[in-house]
Amino acid sequence: MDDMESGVVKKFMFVNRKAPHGTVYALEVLEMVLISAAFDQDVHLAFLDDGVLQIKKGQTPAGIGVKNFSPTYRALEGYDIEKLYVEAESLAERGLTEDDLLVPVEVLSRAEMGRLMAGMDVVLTA
Amino acid sequence: MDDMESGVVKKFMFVNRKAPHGTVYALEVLEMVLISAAFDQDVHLAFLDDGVLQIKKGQTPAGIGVKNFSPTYRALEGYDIEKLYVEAESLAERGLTEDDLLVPVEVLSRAEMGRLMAGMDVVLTA
Amino acid sequence: MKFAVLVNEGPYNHQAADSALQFCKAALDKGHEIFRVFFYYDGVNNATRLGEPPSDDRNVTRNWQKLAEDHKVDLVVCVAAGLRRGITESNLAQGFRISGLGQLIEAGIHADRLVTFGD
Amino acid sequence: MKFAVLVNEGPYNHQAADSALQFCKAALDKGHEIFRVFFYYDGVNNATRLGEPPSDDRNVTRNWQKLAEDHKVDLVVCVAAGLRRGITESNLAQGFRISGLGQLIEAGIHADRLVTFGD
Amino acid sequence: MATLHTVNKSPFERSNLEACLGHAQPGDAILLIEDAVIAALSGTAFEGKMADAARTMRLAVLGPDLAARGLDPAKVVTGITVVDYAGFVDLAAETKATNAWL
Amino acid sequence: MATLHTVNKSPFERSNLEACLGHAQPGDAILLIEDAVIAALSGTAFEGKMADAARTMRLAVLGPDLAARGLDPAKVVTGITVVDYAGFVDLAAETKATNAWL
Repeated sequence: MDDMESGVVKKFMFVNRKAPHGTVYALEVLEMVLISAAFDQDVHLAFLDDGVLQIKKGQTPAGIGVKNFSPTYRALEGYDIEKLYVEAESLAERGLTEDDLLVPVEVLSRAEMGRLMAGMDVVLTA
Repeated sequence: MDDMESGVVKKFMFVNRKAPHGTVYALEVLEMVLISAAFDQDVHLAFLDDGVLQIKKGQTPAGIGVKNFSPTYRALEGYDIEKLYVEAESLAERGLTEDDLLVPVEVLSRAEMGRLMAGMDVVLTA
Repeated sequence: MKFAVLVNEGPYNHQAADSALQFCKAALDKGHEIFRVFFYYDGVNNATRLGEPPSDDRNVTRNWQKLAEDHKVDLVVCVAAGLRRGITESNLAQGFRISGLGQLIEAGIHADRLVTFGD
Repeated sequence: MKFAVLVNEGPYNHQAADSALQFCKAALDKGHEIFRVFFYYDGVNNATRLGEPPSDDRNVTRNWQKLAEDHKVDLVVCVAAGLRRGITESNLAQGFRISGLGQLIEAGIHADRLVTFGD
Repeated sequence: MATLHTVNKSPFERSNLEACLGHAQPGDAILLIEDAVIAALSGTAFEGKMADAARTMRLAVLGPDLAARGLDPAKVVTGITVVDYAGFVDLAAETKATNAWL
Repeated sequence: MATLHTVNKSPFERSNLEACLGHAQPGDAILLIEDAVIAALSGTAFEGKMADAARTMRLAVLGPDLAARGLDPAKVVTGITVVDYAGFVDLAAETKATNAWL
């Protein structure tokens, strides 16, 4: 992988807008995020709209027969992925607060999230 | 096909709520509808929400590289499928009128559509 | 009571197949019959025998096969939808069969209830 | 300018692959380069060589193959997403190659723009 | 002989629930499954709408889908029943037809 | 160095367009493609919202997707430009990054 030594560092943002479990996107985005850690890029994760549910505490999907991948969000820190942003309005609309979340995040207003997105080089959404 | 002689006649409704071309559902529902004609059932087609766009006149998808299946709606009559219902509110929200439609339909209010659905034996939606 | 089940989406990408499986199991547990499970649209992708999900995740195709083995459930893949998407006899998992869309209409006629799972 | 393209959905069920193809063709026509097309999620289903859509419809896999032949476009299928869904070397269409998700991140780094097509 | 309506998408993402509520009849049952279960919780932007619907219809939510998402069944809007897959089967058996709002 | 936002779903079906409008910045470009093209038409329930957005952003709609659906490019809301795939490529090239609201 030449890129790991190419020296180019871009601002990547992975935008999570979908609920976990109903679709595979949350899980496979996480696989993307973990791979991106190997490329020494400036990685950002944004959770907005139903995406905030991806990092809800207490997920126990055994009863629906699917894998519980939510502990992986806690492992991100070990990959030096520490820029996690959550949209305040998205939490509020769903009756959630920061205390409901699995991992430490920075809570941004929708306006702040929009400005943060505007500064990115590569935005990946599913 | 034993059923073609079983004598059981059920009220089937195919509910179309999605726009054509962006997803395959409109096309593959139509394939279902055509097959159902062989079973001598009491077939109803409902077009509501973005599904009303499926029977919009003037569809020319050559430029997006996909097949134009909209003429098939005109062929339904030949299969004795003549119970086509369109929701008035769905047309109005999209700035459409009955004149925009490819085929003769019965326009129902949302309340009437709800009551019609309630009388069905089998409802198929995609 | 006889249930028929329609699965509109492929495995993993949507929960539809998982939900349909759980519904079938619960219905059988309660003594109901599953007349047929029909796979249409991307649902045909449930029937590939080439899928190998990570070992710590469920294998949806295998779950269907087990259901078919344990309870003789009829798993039918739409021939036209399958051809379009590359599900043919050559990669069809055991326990599934390929047939026409008429099998779905027939299920709608014969079963007491038809329950749909999709996107 | 170098474009990379990400395709998130399979053929036919969603327009994503068709839109991505048209985008690639238009970019090439304007003299741009397509650095890579990466297939992820259900997008891996674009790469099956077993699909046979009705003869009066487009063949999305063949359209990708033609793009690759005419313009040497690199078509990369994610190995993990493919394994999960049953897209492996055994049913991979010519013109596609299977590789790791790192190829997508690399494309994001090297290309000037990454354009995503999905559901 | 009512109908069982199923809704599987979040009302924050799609209009399916809204469409279902606009067509379901008094006495019908509505079951929230998969990503739609968020609509059953109190404290969300949809609480009022669900409480209203519960006055004329039987509303239920699938417990295993709540649990999967870490959502507390004790926080479900009053009038919505939490059921398991067996309860889903019962609802489908007790009603005349099933209508999936996809 | 603005961003190009793409939206591909009907605002009647999903909240993607709403989410995009809530985050796009003044000067950004928004391109409606696939099933989202209905949002570009005058006379729909979204006309006011789109006309407002056109005041601060560059709005465009993909002509081939309008034609596919039998929607008249002459009826597009004032301030929304109809482009072809080449125009889509130009928009992506002229902006710094692309953000697909899926």
